[in-house]
Amino acid sequence: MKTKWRWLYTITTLLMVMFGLPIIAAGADAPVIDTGDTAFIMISTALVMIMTPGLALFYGGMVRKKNVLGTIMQSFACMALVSVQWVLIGYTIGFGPDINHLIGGMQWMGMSGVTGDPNPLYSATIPHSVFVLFQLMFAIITVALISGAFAERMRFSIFVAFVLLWTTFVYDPLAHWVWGVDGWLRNLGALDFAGGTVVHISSGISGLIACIVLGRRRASGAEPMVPHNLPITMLGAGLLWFGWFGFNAGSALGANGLAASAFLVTNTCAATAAISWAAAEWLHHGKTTALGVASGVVAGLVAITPAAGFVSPASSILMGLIVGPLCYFAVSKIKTKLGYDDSLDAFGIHGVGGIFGALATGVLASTEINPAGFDGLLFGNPHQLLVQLIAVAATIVFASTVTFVILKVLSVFAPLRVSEEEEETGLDLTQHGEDAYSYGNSLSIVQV
Amino acid sequence: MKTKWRWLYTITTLLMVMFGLPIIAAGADAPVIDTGDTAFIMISTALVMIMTPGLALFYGGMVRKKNVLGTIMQSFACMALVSVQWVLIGYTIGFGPDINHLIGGMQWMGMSGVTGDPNPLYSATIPHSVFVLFQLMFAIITVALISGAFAERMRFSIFVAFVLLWTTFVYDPLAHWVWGVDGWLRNLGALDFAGGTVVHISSGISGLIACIVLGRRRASGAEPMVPHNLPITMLGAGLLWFGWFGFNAGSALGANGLAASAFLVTNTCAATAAISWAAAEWLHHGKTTALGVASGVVAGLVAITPAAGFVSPASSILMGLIVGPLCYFAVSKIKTKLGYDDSLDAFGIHGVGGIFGALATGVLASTEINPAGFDGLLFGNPHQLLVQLIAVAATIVFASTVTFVILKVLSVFAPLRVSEEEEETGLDLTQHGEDAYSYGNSLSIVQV
Amino acid sequence: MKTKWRWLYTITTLLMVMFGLPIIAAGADAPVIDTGDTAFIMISTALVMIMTPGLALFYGGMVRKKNVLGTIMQSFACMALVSVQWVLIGYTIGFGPDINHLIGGMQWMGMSGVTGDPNPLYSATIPHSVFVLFQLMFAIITVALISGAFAERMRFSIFVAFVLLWTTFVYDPLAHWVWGVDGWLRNLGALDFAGGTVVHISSGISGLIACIVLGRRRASGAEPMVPHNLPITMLGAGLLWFGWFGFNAGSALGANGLAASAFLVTNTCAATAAISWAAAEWLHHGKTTALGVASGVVAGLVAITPAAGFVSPASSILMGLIVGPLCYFAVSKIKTKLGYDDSLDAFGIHGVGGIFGALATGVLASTEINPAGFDGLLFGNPHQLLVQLIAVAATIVFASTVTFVILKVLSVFAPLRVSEEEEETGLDLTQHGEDAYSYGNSLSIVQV
Amino acid sequence: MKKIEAIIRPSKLDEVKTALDELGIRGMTVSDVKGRGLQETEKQYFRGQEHIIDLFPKTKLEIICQDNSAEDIISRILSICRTKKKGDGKIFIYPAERVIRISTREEGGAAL
Amino acid sequence: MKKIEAIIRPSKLDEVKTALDELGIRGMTVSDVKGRGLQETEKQYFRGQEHIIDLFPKTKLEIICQDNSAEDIISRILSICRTKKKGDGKIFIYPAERVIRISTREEGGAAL
Amino acid sequence: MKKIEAIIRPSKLDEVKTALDELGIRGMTVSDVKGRGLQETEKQYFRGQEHIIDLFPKTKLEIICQDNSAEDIISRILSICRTKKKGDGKIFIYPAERVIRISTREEGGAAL
Ligand SMILES: Nc1ncnc2c1ncn2[C@@H]1O[C@H](COP(=O)(O)OP(=O)(O)O)[C@@H](O)[C@H]1O
Ligand SMILES: Nc1ncnc2c1ncn2[C@@H]1O[C@H](COP(=O)(O)OP(=O)(O)O)[C@@H](O)[C@H]1O
Ligand SMILES: Nc1ncnc2c1ncn2[C@@H]1O[C@H](COP(=O)(O)OP(=O)(O)O)[C@@H](O)[C@H]1O
Repeated sequence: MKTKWRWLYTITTLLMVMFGLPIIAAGADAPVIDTGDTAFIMISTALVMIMTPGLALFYGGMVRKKNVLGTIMQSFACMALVSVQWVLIGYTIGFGPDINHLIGGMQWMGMSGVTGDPNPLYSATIPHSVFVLFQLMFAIITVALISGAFAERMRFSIFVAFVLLWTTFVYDPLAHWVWGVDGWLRNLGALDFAGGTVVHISSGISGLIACIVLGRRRASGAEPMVPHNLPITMLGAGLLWFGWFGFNAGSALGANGLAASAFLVTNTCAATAAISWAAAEWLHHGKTTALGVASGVVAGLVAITPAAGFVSPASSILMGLIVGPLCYFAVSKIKTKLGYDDSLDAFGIHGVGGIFGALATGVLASTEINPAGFDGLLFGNPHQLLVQLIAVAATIVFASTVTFVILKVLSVFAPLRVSEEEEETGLDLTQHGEDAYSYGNSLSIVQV
Repeated sequence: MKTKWRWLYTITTLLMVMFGLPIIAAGADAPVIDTGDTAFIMISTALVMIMTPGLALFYGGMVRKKNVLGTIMQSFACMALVSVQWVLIGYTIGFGPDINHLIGGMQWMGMSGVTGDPNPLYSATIPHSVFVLFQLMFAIITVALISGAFAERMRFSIFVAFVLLWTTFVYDPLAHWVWGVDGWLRNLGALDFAGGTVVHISSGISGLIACIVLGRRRASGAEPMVPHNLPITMLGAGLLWFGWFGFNAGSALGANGLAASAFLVTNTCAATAAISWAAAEWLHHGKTTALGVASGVVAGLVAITPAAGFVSPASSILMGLIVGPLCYFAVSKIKTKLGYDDSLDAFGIHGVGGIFGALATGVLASTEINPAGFDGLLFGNPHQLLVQLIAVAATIVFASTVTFVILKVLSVFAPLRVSEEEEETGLDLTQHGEDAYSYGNSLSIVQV
Repeated sequence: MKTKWRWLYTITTLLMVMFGLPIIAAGADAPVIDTGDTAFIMISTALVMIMTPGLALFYGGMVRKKNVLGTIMQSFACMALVSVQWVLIGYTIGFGPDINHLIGGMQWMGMSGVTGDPNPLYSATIPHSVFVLFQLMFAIITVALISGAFAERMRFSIFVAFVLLWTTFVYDPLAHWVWGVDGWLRNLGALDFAGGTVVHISSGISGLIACIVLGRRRASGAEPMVPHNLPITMLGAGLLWFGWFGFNAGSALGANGLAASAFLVTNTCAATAAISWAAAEWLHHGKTTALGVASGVVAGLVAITPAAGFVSPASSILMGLIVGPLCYFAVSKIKTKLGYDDSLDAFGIHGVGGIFGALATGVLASTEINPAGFDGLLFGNPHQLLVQLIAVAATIVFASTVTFVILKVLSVFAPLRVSEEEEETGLDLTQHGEDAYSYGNSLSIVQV
Repeated sequence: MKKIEAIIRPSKLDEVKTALDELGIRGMTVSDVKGRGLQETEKQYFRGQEHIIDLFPKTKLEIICQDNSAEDIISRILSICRTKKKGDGKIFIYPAERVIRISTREEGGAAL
Repeated sequence: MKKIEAIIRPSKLDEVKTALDELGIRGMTVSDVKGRGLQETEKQYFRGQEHIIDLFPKTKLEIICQDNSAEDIISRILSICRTKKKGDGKIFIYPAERVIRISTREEGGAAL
Repeated sequence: MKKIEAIIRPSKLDEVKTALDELGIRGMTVSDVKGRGLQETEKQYFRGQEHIIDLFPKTKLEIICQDNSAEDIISRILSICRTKKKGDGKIFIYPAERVIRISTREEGGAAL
């Protein structure tokens, strides 16, 4: 049967070539894997994966010595827990067949039906399982980002429960709204290239809620809470920058001009924001700090995330120039003023930078860069800014409400925070029975 | 001449297109490089390469401060030594034309005849030299893994000799048995996707033998031997996880659905094993440790290595659930019970996890995942488990015997261990004349 | 219009296939992106990018504790500053339409005209913007390398100015000379596969000039200047080695046999040089150090850089054998003898190794490896060595002169060095208002 | 003159510094030590091996002062560092014979 | 009261702790120091530059005790730490005037 | 016997070691401490939050010596460490009662 009609296919193909039609269109019902695209997205997946250990170092270096393992553990726990949750239900909630524009159906539960063939709904040239993996890495880092807000005080068992609930009830639905076929924000035309709303606003705002619900860290006297190891924070920032190329360029889902464009603006915005943050510090107190440059890099990467596939290099410079001082202002002034204890500035950088990026996308997006996108305000389409505003608002309302509910429910079962004494001793010892460093000549412990 | 007949080739090609035959088949005698596959394997090679520095950190963080450089040096020495040995003779011993199903011939000695064209025996779509490089990185990390077993006590000169002998007389033949064309275990039908036997069982069991031959570390009194820097151990675990994607997915030797499948089960098994190890600890003593999660990740990655291209996501979850507690039991109970001093648990994790993985492959392999493989016990083919058992047993017997002989021979020429005094002072100073850290205000040394 | 003539194009294409002509040639006016090549170069770009954070650690671990952030900041500042400079003017100065064989024109200023389509002048199968990004990463690390020469004493504001001036007036023109279409050294036939002259000689020699102009570090008494954290130096070396695969193999600008060849010799030369450096140390004072192995790796990578696409594995072994002892001699003997204070041996390794590599390329290059190159002295073409000598000499003269002028000009506006007191306190505190580590129980600071 | 040596909880250092500032006592030397007394041990685990911590991180404060200011200093330290739980620390007093300020070569009370 | 200050090899700390436990002496303060005496230097190399180590890592043990328990403590430390090789360390004894337990304000013998 | 305790700038340690070597004084114990006196504070910034450093890194040198060598040692230290700027440090002298060399059980002058 098959061979009998093969000639017809072949002739059609040849005719199509002759008439200059793209062959891929004809093959839409049987999409073919492109090895270059597949190589690119698999490696991009690995790059996004290494961002979470990078985040672990970035955050881990910023806390006090006694909490470094507790902080790193939160990132690793996200990697372990979300990897399993995603395969079981997370992916299908996010990307399964749409239900009411709100959530995906259970078709791909437990990876059933996910094969090495492409799923042309999302990516016609790479295996479906590669798409699953690529998206998984986004789910992991999103919930890991939140942990910066309540660093140095949450009980580990609560954290585990929080991660599972949050990724299921906040991340997965949000991913569906924005990226899922027939998700309502996608249908509305909201632009979010690589996760400004889904990843950064959602984690930033949830962090804010969580740090308010948990309350400030306790400090006897004026005990300062200063980074204990900035070199590993800098390394973490380097790994984040590195992995973010996979995050943003990979979001083109192919090794093409769009990916290249996203790559270019990602790097440019990160660099510009590092400079503009450092400049803001310098104007404020006369020094440019290493932590400031690292923070500026991250702020720039956050801001460009939703915009990466839609804006020009010039726009990315503009965004970088604004987001650096903006986030610096948020973490150095607003936080102190309002008095919440967003320990490592998950909200101040990811929340604020993410909101800015999502709105800036509504202004600076250009169909010249990406014909599949929309023009922004600057290119004559004020409507897009409105759409972005709606997406931002929806994300804020949804994420903060559900986060609040999750924490309140959890607090019924057990205290969210470690005790005062445990906080003084540190998470490493009290939550994990470990000491991060043993640099001394004289050891403090004896084997039993 | 060439041009004269070119038209024939062209017409044939066109005809073949017309008859729907895959061109690649026709070109079997002159295989064509696929840039996507090549890109994927070259980058995977880089990913596998970074695993060894990752291992250096993973191990380095676990030893006492005075031995950290000595430990890191062992991994770097493997990178330097095996890279040269491989190019000269290692590769051709492993993958050269078969001699008696036991060893490869000398055809590719010194890379003679290895070019940028594919070698269709192993990989028809990538340059032969890429295959050489990819396999090299496996050879490097395998011998580096062993160093965890006898950490903190081997003389560096002995280590150098050991590496060269072991990689030549254990690794290279084993690679031939399992992966070489006409290798006896390959002919037998043993499944080892990315190195369960060749890499993990061989290194684990050799480590066990070595640590017994060398004897326990000396400790005056109850001096505890605790990790001196767990954050770098966690970073090392992150880099291992990252690089393992190249290790396992890259073993598909192309950017295709099989690679994607291997990638997915690799990540899932690592994550599940992290959870199951942590759960085992928690049941045992009530805490989940960072080192435990990192160890679980590695155990999961080890277990899935032989199985990666053959099992489903569900199977990988099952494997992860088992291997975590299994290895935890090995390192926390069996080791203490039997009294060998496998310092960093090279055997407890790579040996035990590798054996489990190889056998589990015989149970859970499925031709639905990979038609080029075989079904396992669970899919109606008990024979496969027997084959896997033979492969495991052969590896154990061969690796342990040769390791024992190598060490005994070496001990004729020089002591294997550092002296008691050197052990107290530490490897860094006595073997390498260096101090890893100089954190104090007051320096201890004077320039001469 | 366009569609009207489409049939002609299609027929021509078909005819060409029939006549066996390579389509790519015909399509020169509309070159097609190869996804495999594009994937490879985008990821290679990321690999080269991570080299600079790697360098930050490599250098950062070698300085004293009080200067580690200052040192890391210099690398991060290069990433931020050069990223923006490149997009604005750097790229077009280097690769824009030739002006007098000396410099590129302003055509691509601010990325105008740089799109996702290939620029066949440099790379016909990848988006132009990918080429821009790949080259950017080279520009970043080159100027970052220099910072090793004057580590621990330059004022940060001067450093910022120096970076901007040096990259614009030294790097960008040099890149044009050697790699730009119609650059005079390129026209002359100078071989520099991945940057022996442009990257290593230029940075090494500029470092030498800079450290002489700035003068020695001040040390009260015999205060030794020893590495404060060698494990992060080793990690840095690992990341450099890892990223260098992107650097050298990526310079083939495609995922092909040439890239594979470059990859192979890169790894082999790095490994051999590590061994030969360690052997030199061992002969000299009886120990092989971790820092020595790391330094040997870097020396080997430097030496092979210009040669990577032109020499055989055997040649790379020879180069590695020589460059290790050569650079060891430079850093341990010549430096002490001549008395300049090249703090971290930017000249001793990159300058000396780069000069050696560039000349060795003139001896060992072979058209059998790369038909697009030339034969070297050993293969009967002594002329090539002369050309390489000219390239080396031109780079030395140009880079050292302009570096000298830049520093002298800057010193008119402000002192280049920190004050004696600041040097004693350290760069971290005086230049950046930060302390890298806070490991103690008792904190030294109070929040205001 | 006296040397007052107080072994305290690290978290109390800041408050003690402030309190002594109020007394006009600025000079002090601080170091990280580990110690044990009645404080109870805690456990650590490495790959299932149990260890007990029997030296706890403490901060050592050394203040050399005139005989007559000793009592004030001691009572300040006591009032701040006393949580009444084990592990609060100890204060030791030793005789001191001489003190010299290096920058000025001043001795005795003038050097404090 | 006396202050016993012993500078010992770090590797001996564990045994000393156990031995003193047996004497019923639990309170002690431990710190990392570097020191030199007769112990011979070792060499370090950084990129071919030779350095000599002339301060060795040591552990300082401070025990404040009643006059009459001093002798016991000293002889225990001596018997454990003495390997007869250079670098074994030193024991210094100083007078102490007062000791206060912060948690209870107890003084003197009761505070030990 | 005396115990000389000098709190000096870390950068002066090398010179002091050499100078004491010349005096034939080799035995010493060195440790890292932090301290404050008249030295002025510096500022640190973390994400815009200003902190002041009010404990500075110092090196503590402890030398136990015979009464009659004390003066020499002190004057050497003074002459090297004195830059006349705040932060030069202090020297404290305490009485010491006994000293024992562990390796030989020698006591007193023979043990130094
Ligand atoms: N006899 C002693 N000699 C020296 N230091 C001591 C002594 N007793 C206690 N310390 C120090 O005082 C610290 C606080 O002691 P702590 O645990 O509170 O016990 P206590 O309850 O006896 O005061 C200890 O950690 C130790 O550093
Ligand atoms: N005179 C001294 N004053 C202070 N500390 C000393 C003195 N002599 C020795 N020490 C300390 O005792 C430690 C052990 O000394 P050691 O090297 O064993 O020399 P010795 O053989 O003289 O005892 C030294 O490292 C140093 O910390
Ligand atoms: N009264 C004191 N008791 C203990 N240590 C002191 C005292 N005064 C000063 N120091 C120590 O001496 C160091 C040097 O003091 P410094 O800042 O030079 O002040 P001064 O100018 O008073 O000498 C301080 O950092 C501190 O460690």
